[in-house]
Parts: sequence; structure tokens; C-alpha cells
Amino acid sequence: ADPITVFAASSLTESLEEIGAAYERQNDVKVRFSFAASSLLARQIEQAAPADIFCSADQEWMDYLEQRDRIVKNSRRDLVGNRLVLVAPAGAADAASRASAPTITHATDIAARLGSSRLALADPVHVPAGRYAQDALTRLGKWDEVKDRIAPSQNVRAALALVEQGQAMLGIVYATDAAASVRVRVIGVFPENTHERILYPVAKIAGRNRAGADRFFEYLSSDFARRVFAVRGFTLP
Amino acid sequence: MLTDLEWSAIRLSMNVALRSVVLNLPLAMMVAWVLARRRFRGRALLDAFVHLPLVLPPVVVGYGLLLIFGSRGPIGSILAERLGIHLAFTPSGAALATAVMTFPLMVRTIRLSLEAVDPGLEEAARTLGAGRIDRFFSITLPLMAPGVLSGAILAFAAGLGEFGAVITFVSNIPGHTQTLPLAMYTALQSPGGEETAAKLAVVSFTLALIGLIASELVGRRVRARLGR
Amino acid sequence: MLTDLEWSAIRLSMNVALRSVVLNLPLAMMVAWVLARRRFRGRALLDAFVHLPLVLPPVVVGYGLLLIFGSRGPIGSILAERLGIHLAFTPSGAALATAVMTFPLMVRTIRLSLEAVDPGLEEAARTLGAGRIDRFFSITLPLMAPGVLSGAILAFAAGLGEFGAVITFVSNIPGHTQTLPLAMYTALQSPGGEETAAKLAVVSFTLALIGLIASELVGRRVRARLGR
Amino acid sequence: MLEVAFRKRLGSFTVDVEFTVPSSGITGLFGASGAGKTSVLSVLAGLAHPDKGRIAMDGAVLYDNVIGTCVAAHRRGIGYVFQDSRLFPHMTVDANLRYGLRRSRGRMQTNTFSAVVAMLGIERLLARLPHRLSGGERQRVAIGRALLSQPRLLLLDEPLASLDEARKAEILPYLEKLRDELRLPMIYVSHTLEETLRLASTLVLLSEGRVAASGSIDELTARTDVRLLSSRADAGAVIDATVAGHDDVGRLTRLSFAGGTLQVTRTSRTVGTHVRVRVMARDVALALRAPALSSFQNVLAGTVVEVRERSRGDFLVRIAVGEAHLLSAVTFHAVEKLRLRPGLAVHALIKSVAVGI
Amino acid sequence: MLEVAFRKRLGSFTVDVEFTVPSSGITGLFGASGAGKTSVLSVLAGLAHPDKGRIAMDGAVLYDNVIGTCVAAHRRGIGYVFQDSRLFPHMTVDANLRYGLRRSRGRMQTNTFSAVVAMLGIERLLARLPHRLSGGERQRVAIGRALLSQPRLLLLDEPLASLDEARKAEILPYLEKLRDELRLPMIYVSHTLEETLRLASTLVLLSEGRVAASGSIDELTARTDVRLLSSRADAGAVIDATVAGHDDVGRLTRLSFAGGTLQVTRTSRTVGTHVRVRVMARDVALALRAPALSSFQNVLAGTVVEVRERSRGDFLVRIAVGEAHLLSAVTFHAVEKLRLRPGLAVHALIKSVAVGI
Ligand SMILES: Nc1ncnc2c1ncn2[C@@H]1O[C@H](COP(=O)(O)OP(=O)(O)OP(=O)(O)O)[C@@H](O)[C@H]1O
Ligand SMILES: Nc1ncnc2c1ncn2[C@@H]1O[C@H](COP(=O)(O)OP(=O)(O)OP(=O)(O)O)[C@@H](O)[C@H]1O
Ligand SMILES: [Mg+2]
Ligand SMILES: [Mg+2]
Repeated sequence: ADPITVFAASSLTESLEEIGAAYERQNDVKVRFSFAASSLLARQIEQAAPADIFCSADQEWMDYLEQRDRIVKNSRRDLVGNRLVLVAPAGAADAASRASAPTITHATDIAARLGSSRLALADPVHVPAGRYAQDALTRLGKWDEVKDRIAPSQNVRAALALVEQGQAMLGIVYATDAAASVRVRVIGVFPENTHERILYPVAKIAGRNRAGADRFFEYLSSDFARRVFAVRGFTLP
Repeated sequence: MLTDLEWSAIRLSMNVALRSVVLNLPLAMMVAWVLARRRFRGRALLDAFVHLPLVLPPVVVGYGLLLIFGSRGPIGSILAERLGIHLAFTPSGAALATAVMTFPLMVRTIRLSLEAVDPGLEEAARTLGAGRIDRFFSITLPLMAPGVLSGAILAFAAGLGEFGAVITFVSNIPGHTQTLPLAMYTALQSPGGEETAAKLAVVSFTLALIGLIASELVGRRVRARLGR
Repeated sequence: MLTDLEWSAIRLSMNVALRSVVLNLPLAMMVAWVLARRRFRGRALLDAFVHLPLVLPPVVVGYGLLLIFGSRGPIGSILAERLGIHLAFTPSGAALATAVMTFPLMVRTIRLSLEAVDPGLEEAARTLGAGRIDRFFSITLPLMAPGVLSGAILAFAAGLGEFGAVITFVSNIPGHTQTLPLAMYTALQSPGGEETAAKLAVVSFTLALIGLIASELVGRRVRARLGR
Repeated sequence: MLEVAFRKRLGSFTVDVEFTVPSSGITGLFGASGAGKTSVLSVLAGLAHPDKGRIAMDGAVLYDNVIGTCVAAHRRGIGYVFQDSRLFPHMTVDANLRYGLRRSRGRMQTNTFSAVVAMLGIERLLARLPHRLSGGERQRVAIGRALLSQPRLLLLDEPLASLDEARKAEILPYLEKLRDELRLPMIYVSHTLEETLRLASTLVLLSEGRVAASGSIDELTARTDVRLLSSRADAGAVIDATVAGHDDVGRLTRLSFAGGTLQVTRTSRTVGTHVRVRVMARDVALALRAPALSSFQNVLAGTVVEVRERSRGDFLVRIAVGEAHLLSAVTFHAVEKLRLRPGLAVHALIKSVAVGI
Repeated sequence: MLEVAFRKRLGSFTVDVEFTVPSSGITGLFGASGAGKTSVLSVLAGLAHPDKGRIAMDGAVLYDNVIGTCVAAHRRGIGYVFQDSRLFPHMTVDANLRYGLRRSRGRMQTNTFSAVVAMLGIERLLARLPHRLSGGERQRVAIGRALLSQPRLLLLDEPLASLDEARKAEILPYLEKLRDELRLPMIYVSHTLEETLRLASTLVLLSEGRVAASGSIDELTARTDVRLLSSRADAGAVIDATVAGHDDVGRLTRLSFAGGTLQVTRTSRTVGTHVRVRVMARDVALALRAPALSSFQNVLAGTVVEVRERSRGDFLVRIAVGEAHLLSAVTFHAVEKLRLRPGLAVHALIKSVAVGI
């Protein structure tokens, strides 16, 4: 059978690869993923890319496709959610104490912890994670302190790398990214009410009615899939 | 050591780099010749146009290709309907994107060595009865061979590393359009993927090394022929 | 027509492209000379190493730079502590990243024209009492000037378009490290940003055109001097 | 016949010439360094375009700025041996030689590969690349390459300058053969007047881009106003003669000319052939009485026609011998002692060996 | 003194030579095209390295493979006029000329810029770029460039091949002046034996990469076994003489030599200077009795020493005149008629104008 092609935001890479591998073992079909920025994938789908399913990292680009009738209308739903966290490079000492991270409040002195370095975050201008971070910091009244001290990165992963390498003493990333890295330490979680809910919408692509794809689409909501997402640190809507 | 998908990325990268070089060579030589030898209005514009893929961020070039050669684009739709040729999201498309990106490198290098060809030798060929085309193939081309070779290997190396235009035009589908740089990028998306990325980087380096050694051997012969 | 931030991106891009060219020239000439004239073990490895930035995806190169020249990196930390020089997240860092990315282009082109220099003329200089360094500056360098110029303009054009390594090494800070390609990329990331991106592409094209015309004028003089 | 008339500026230098070249025989193009010889050849070959003028070969226009004609160089069928050899560096000697040959299909294949290679003595070099040749070897290959392109007209720019006497002595007769047997017209640039006069029947003298004199050698050598030809070392008279017979014992050849018989070193020319002989003024001595026992093979009785002082104390004497004229260079003291003056009967003494062909 | 002994392979060709060059005077390097002349020069200049051997100048080793010495080309102080001119294309003529001059600070500035430029007649070209020069102009600039680098030894590879007689006549005396007044040693490659003999006091004959003969001109010309020197056109005797006086009316200069007096065309040499004169065998006629009224300025009584048949019917006669020797080329018929044999008293007839300096 023809492979099922899934276009997915880069931050879903590990979870989806695991789910896809499991699905391939159970069914005689290949599942292939193209991981890239949601914006890029959305534009490609607009230009008739051979994708059966699109997993976006934000609503905006899914809306973009919906407006252009490129997705199967009623198939759209939210796959997983995520949380925004503040991370710092992991020192050797605190490798163990990564269990309970405090919630970030007005009192958290981000600027002080930053020292002379920069605050790594995804580019607020165009990357959803960055936009959420900006919203949260604004809500907490901290945006003006740090807005000249940020290092806007191409994506969350790049922001994480800056913290991992100690180039930035603080970074704002998804909880999932923080969980996957042993080289950063979560020092705070942003309250969910400080920013728009972080949800990853998923939809079937219009004009590619294929039974195999429909089945995998359903599989993404299966218990197994949900467990995989949960292990990686995603929240389940 | 390497997974199947990684092997396929290696094969695809080689394939894409080589095809783009072969695709580019004739056109690059023509354009280089026109830029080096003809004087006409708009020559500077053509020159700047040739350099455009270098000047624009690769993502923009890829997006432009998608708009033109995508199945909805003006050229892409014709190719798809009339000839059944699909470029967007196919390995051939990766070769096209790479070709477009490396075109300026090739034109520059070829043009440089074309301008270094002694016009006295072409004059001699004229007095021996060789017309323009004949002269080009029998005298000019062999004499600029070092530059053509140099341009080819430069384009090959750049082709191995081409990322932005490729991912934008053909997406990042493992086993289908995922070239080595795309695989490296994907590896880096997972925390802890640095090792895989480093491994692939070594592979890339090795491929380039092989290409360079091959070109060096050919180049040495060519130069020995020319007495340099 | 253009916002302040766009103007600053234009200024920064020019600045970065020019600085990277100036930074690269002496080193590229040295490496080109070594590759063209010296025979030693590991020459092929050096050659491949020079091409590495071309072969690897730019993002990987950017990561590499961050690891080496970042404030924690082996070189970066020394620069920061001893000299107070910061490269990561600064415009100078953008110039460095661009220089690294365009280095192979420059070396190739310069080497090509170096290999085209008539060794007989250097021999003549030797019999006239010119030692190696003297000869290089008085004979070899002027004779390979067309190639140096060609390499410089190629690197300039590529520098105007450099994206992946720059965004990774110095981030995308508007007004500070946001070069033209970064601005174009940012524009494209928002639905409906195509127009802004297209406008900036025209700006880039114009800058390249100006650079090319300038180099063409210089090149014509140089070639006229050499009688070509 | 090649009719040439054009004007071309080169920086501060202007070439402005008008002359004709007969459709057979060799035309010598003679002039000092920088006189414009190479510039003229490159216009004839079609490699440079004049500012204005007209060039026509056997009636067919090659260039005319008025009617706007300009035949491309590769269609002119004009061979060119460049001053610098211009061998193709990426081809072996063999491939260089065959380059023009292969492109000459339309024309008569008069010069065969093996004959040309043998004549130039380059058999052993065929597999070599040009940068492994010596200067003279390179020039020989260049001559061969031009010959093998079977040209209708051959331009030679100092082709023998870098060759030794022995090699020259082999190539000159070949050029003469081309001239005589194949009637291939040539334009020959050389700094050696002797070489030029030996080959050429017509001479064009260039000076600072202009034609100082042009015409047949006979005409020009009879003129005393053409400075170049009456200059000290090179003055001489050219005599048209016919091979009358050979003396194998004395290794001599007898030539009969309008003034009698001349004995020269044995040549291989068959009896009856027309030859041109140059008798240098410095080789002709004068005596009032014929010397009895001397090594002179040629003692010709004649009459002084003209005594001209070329430079102070240095005289050129023209002697009529039969219908031919000879020139003799003598000193002031000889003029005094012999009282040389027009009308005086003298004997011209010429050693046979002093006359080459 | 330059001592040269080395061996070098070039493809299938091997140069294997051994000779010495005196520390003053000009050494002619003579040989057919492809004999290895250029290869020898480039080893001397340090541009190519021999496979083995030793080269030493005035006792200082320039190259020795045994002790592992090899002085870099730019430290040898050896000037080189290349067969192809090799002007720097990116510099004006002026800058080309000054290139070596500027780098010669350490040495005596014997050749001044203005003198060299004037001598070569290149004043008008100073601002030009080399590609706008004619072939001969280029070569003249190359000569000037090498001279101005104030070399300790000058290598000249056919420097005058592309120059006209008038130009040669200007440059040759300059080279003679360098030789005599500045005692600059030179090695001179030329295909023209006459040019070589006029300048050189020592000769190295190369043939297929080996030294066929070498030694002083006097020694070599006395040998009848050196084929090259006794070949038909070039045979002659070199006579050492002293300027005895000038005759301004007849434009003559009297030279006294071991065999008497010789009259030659007026030279500007001051009385008492030593000169070397080459009397070509073909310019010497023999007679048993001295002719009465003739244009011969030189009638020298002598005795036949040797009669040798160079080739069939073609004889070379050596005549002792006082303590000097002359050569005369005569035919079989002359030998018969005059019964030429060793011991015979003869008169050698030489037109004064036939002797150049
Ligand atoms: N491109 C040019 N620009 C300016 N002057 C030039 C150019 N080419 C040649 N000349 C000048 O024109 C004159 C004639 O040059 P040409 O090469 O025809 O001389 P030639 O008679 O062949 O001399 P030679 O015997 O030295 O080769 C020379 O004085 C030369 O300097
Ligand atoms: N690199 C090379 N490889 C092989 N053979 C060579 C090389 N260079 C020169 N030769 C050969 O060596 C011989 C001597 O060359 P060289 O240039 O020294 O001759 P030359 O005496 O200067 O001749 P000419 O008077 O023609 O300039 C020639 O036969 C030439 O073909
Ligand atoms: Mg010329
Ligand atoms: Mg030579």
C-alpha cells in the first residue's frame, strides 16, 4: 500500500516517530513524516504537497489552510497541548532536583537571573512558542524588562540549544523540550492563564481521501498514542 | 551504524548533488560565455539575476520555486499536465532546487577561467578555419576545463549541503526527499540528536572529500596537459 | 516604503557582507596559495575541511560556531574574558558566521586564478632578484586580481543571502542582528507576509546589482591592464 | 592578386597602407621593429578590423567599409604563422598539426602531413605537448600547422627567426617549392634582408605604419633612393638567370644571365630553371685588368654606370654587365686609385662561392 | 669564473654538460634548435634544478648535490633575457624596467636607466603596457629589464632574433661595451654564428644535450674537426689586432695584427685598443700575383699551410700571414688552376669593407 504521509511540526518529532513505528508494526503500511516549521508545511500543503495529515504547532497555520479549504473541515481537532516553562542550564549539582518546579509569578526575578546574558526564546514575531512566551511575560509585567535582552530563535529547539550550551542563562521553551533534555533544568512553569492555551491541531488534508490515512488519523487519538504523548510531557486536551 | 533511512539520505544527497551539477553545466557554460564575451544592454542585470539565488535566503528561493514549479504554479502545472513531470516534493525537485542554488557558483567560476583563456589561441584557431562553435569546443572549452571542473566540484560540495531551498521546495520526507542536511536538521530537532547529526556530518565530509580527491586527480591531469 | 527596522536590516546586511569579505580575503588568499602551490600530506584533507561549511547545512555550521565562539566555547570564553569581545548575538558574530560560510567560495575562486598565473613570469621575477614574498605581492597577486575580485563579489553576494548560520549563531534580534535574509524569513513566517518578503527581495537584488556593477567596473580595468 | 588599402589606429600609432600583392610569388614585408608589419598581417588575416579601407583577393572583397563587407577570418583561407608560435597547449604536436588539416576539406590537399613533418624534422615530437618543446621546435610546428591548413595565401611573421642556419637551409627551399610549384602566394616578414630577397619577388617596405616603397625586387633594387636597400651591409643587385649547366667536379653550377655566365656553388636545380641570384655589393671587387692566376671564378667585363657616395668615404658603384647591373661597394681610396667614373671599363671580380641561391 | 657540470633529464631528453665560463668576456652558447641551450641557461639561473652536478661562480658554490647546496635564483645575481620576453603584463614598460633596478640596491649601479632606455630606443614606450608592444619592442624592453637588474652574470637567450639589422647594430656595441668596460660576463645564445663570434671570446658548442666542443674562439677556429665552425657559409678566421690609426678621408681604420696591417671600415675605437676581427673564408680570394689596379684595400702576402676539402669540390685553404692565419674558401677549379698546396706563396685579397667589427 502507498505510504501515509504526515506533515508535522518539528516539536512533535520524537512522539510521532514512536507512534508511527508502532503503527507500522501493527499494520502493513508505511508512515512517513516530514518534520519542519508549521508555517513552511502549511504553505507546502497549500501548494498541493502530497500530505495526508497535518499536525500543526499552532492554530494560526491550521486556520490558514482551513480558510483555503485545504483540510477536511470536520476532521480538525486538537491533538495535544503543551506548557511553557522557564529553563536554565543544568549544573552538575541540581541534576537530581528536577521534580517540582515552582510556578512563575510576578515575584520571580527573571532579569536578575539573566545577568549579562540573554533570554532565549522562539521568535515572538512568528513562532507560536515565542508568541506565547511574550504574552506570558507581558501578563506577568516582565516583558519590558527583558524585551531588549531576548535572543529570538528560529524555533523552540534552537532556543533550547542556546540554554543547553550556556549561551543564554535562561530560556522559555515547551515543557516537552525541557523534559527531553538533560542539560537544562526547569526553574519555573508559566501559569496557563498567562497565555493562550497551547494546542496542537491536527486535520486530514482535503482531496486525499484515503482509507489508510483515515485509520492512522484515528490511531493518533488512540490510548497508545496518548500514552506516548504524555510520556514526552504533552498535556492531553 | 547507519539506519536504512540514513543510507537512503546519503544516496539521495549524492544523487541530487550529481544531478544538479550535470543539469547546470551546459547552461552555466552558456551564461558564463555570454557574460564574459558579449557586450549588450542589460548584461549587468543578467549578471545580478544569476546571482539572485545566492543573495536571497534559501527559503525564499525554495518558496519561489514552489510558486513556479509547484503543481499549481505556471510552469509546474504545465509540466504535470502535459508531460506528467512532478517536481515539487520529489527527488527531481530536490535536484532542481539544488541546481538553482548552486548555479551562481558555477557561472562565476567558469566565467573566471573563460576570461583567462588567451585570445591569441582563439585567433590562431580562426586562421586555421575554425568557426565560432567549432572554436569553442576545440579550443576555449578545453582551455577553461580547470575552471569548469572547479565550478563543478564547488557546486557539488554546495549541493551536498543545500538545505533551505530543498526543504521548502520538496519538504522533508524521509526515504523520499530527505537529503543528508535535512536528516541532520531532523536529528537536531530531538534533544540529544547531536550525536546522530555529528555522525551524518562526518558522512557529508567524507563524501565531499571523495569528490574533492576525484576532482583533484582529474584537475592534475588537466593542468599537466596545459603545462601548469 | 521601508520601516526603520528594515532600513537597519539593510545597513546591517551590507555591513556584515562587506566585513566578512574583508575578514576573509587575507586568509582565503593564504589558504588558496597553500592549496595551489604546496604539495604536502593532508592537502586533500585541508581542501575538504575548507569546503566543510559548504557541505554542512548552515544551521549545523551555526551550532558549531556557537559551540566554539559562544561565551562558553573554548575560543569565545577567552575572547570574552581577555578582550571583552562578544561574538554570539552580536553583529560582529553575524560577520563571522557569514565569513565562515563564504570562505570556501573565496578560496576556490582565488585558487583557480592563482593556478592560471603563468609560472614563467614568476621565474622572470626570480631572476630579477625578487624573493618569495616580494614576488607574491608584486607579480602573483596582481595577476590573480581578477580571481580575487571575482571571489570577493561572489562572497559578497553569498554574504547578503546568508541565513541559517547567522540566525543560529546570532539569533534574529530586530535592529541588532536581524539581517535582510532574516527579515525576509520572518516576514514569510506570517500568513500574508509575502509582500514584505518580495519587497525585501528587491532590495537584496538591488544591493547585489550595485556590488556587481562596481566589481565589473573594477574588473574591466584590471583586465584591460592585463590585456584581456 | 591581393589589393590592400586600409587605415587603422592603434593607440597613438596609425597604420595607413596601400599596396598590392601578386597572386603568385612571395611578397616580402620589410621594416624596422615597430613599423607595423604584424599589424598589417593581422588585418589581412581578418583578426583585426581596419577603421576604413578595402581588401580584395582575386577580385573577391574580403573587407570594404563602404559596402560593409567583412569576411570572417575562418572563411578567408589565409594561413598565418604568428610571431609567437601560438600552439594549442592542450593538444599534442600531432593534434596541433592536424587541426587546420581537418578543417581544410574543401581545398586541394597540396601539403601532405608526412611531407611537412619530414621537412620540418619534427617526427620525434609528434606525441609531445607544446610546453615540452624548445623555442625553435615550437616555431617549426607552427609553420607546419599553417601549411597543413592548405591556405590560399600564407602569412609568415618572422617564421625563421628562432631557427639555426642548418634548419633554415632546409625550410627555405621548401618555401621556394611552394612558391614555384604550387604557386602559393605568401607574405613574408623578416628582418633579414638576404632571406627576404632570396625568397621574394615583390617587396613592401614599411616605415612607421606607412608604405615607404613597394614594387618588384628588380625595380626596387635599381633605385638608389630606397635607403633600406642601399644600406651598408645589405646592398646588392638581384640578377635573373637560368641554370645553364653543372660542373660536378668543381661542384659548380653555371648560370646564364643577361650579362654572360655566372658560376655559383652547385645547386640541385635542373638545367633550364629560372633562378634569382643576389650578388652582394660587398662581394664584388673591381679591377681595371683581369687578374691572371686568381681564385676568382667570375671575372665579368663591364662599364661603370654610376658612382654614388652612400656615406662619407663609402661608395656604391653600379656596373652594367651586358644588360644586367651589378653593384659594388668600394672605399674612397679605390675610387681615387682606379679613377672610377661613369663610362669606365672595369672587371667585376666575384668568387663563385660568394653567390648563394 | 663559472664552473658548470651537471646532468638533468627532461622527458626523453638529457642534458649532460661540463664547461667553464671565464669571469669576463662573452661566452657563446651555440647549437641547433633543441640542442639544450635554453635548458642549460635555466639551470644556471637557478630556475630548474639539475639531477646532480656542481655549479660554482668565482669559487662560491651555487649548486652542489653532494653537499646539498642550492642558492635560490633571486640571490644568484644572474640576469636572464628569456627567449620569450616574459614582460610583466600588469606593469608599464617603465615599471618593468625598474623592477629589477629597484631590487639591485646592494650591487653597483653600473647600467643607468636613462642610458639603457636611450640605447634600446624605447623612450616613447615607457608608459605603454606590454600587450601594446610589437614583438621586437617587447624583446628590447626585456633586454633593458635584465641589464638594469645590475647582474653579475648575464644570460641572453637569442636576444636579437626578432630585431632588425639597424637595431641590432645599435645594441651589439652596447653589449661589447658592457663586456669590455664593465667586464660583465655574459652567456650568449644565438643562431647566428657571425653574431656570436663577433661578441664571444669563448664558445660552447652544444649538440643533443652534450658539449661537442668548448674553449676559446682562437683555439676552436684553429681546429678543422669542429664541423660547425668549418661549415660552408660561416667559416672564417678570427684575428686579434690593435687599432693603429684612422683614415678619415677614406673612412677607414687601420688595424695592425701579427701578419701586418688590415684596413677596415672606420670605427670609433680609439687608437691602441685591442679588437677582434673575423675574416670570413668566403671573403678571402687568392691570387698568385698581386693585382695592380683593383678595389682591394688589403693584399696580404702569405704562405699556404693547409688545403682541405670540406665537401666534394669545396676547399678551405689556411694561409699563414706573418704569425696570423687566414682561411679562404675556394673551388676545385681554383685549387687546380693555382696549384694550391702547402708551402705555396700566395696573395690574400680582402676588400676592406668586408671586415666588420
Ligand atoms: N594595441 C596597441 N595599442 C597601441 N599601440 C600598439 C598596439 N599594438 C601595436 N602597437 C604599436 O604599433 C606599432 C606597430 O606594431 P607591430 O606589432 O605591427 O610592429 P612590427 O612591425 O610587427 O614590429 P616587430 O618587428 O617588432 O614585431 C608598434 O609601435 C607598437 O608599439
Ligand atoms: N619539459 C620537457 N620535457 C621533455 N622534453 C623537453 C622539455 N623541455 C625541453 N625538452 C626538450 O629538450 C630539448 C632541449 O630543449 P631546449 O629548450 O633547451 O632547446 P634549445 O637548445 O633552447 O632550442 P631552441 O634553439 O629551439 O630554443 C628539446 O629537444 C626539447 O624538446
Ligand atoms: Mg611584429
Ligand atoms: Mg631555446
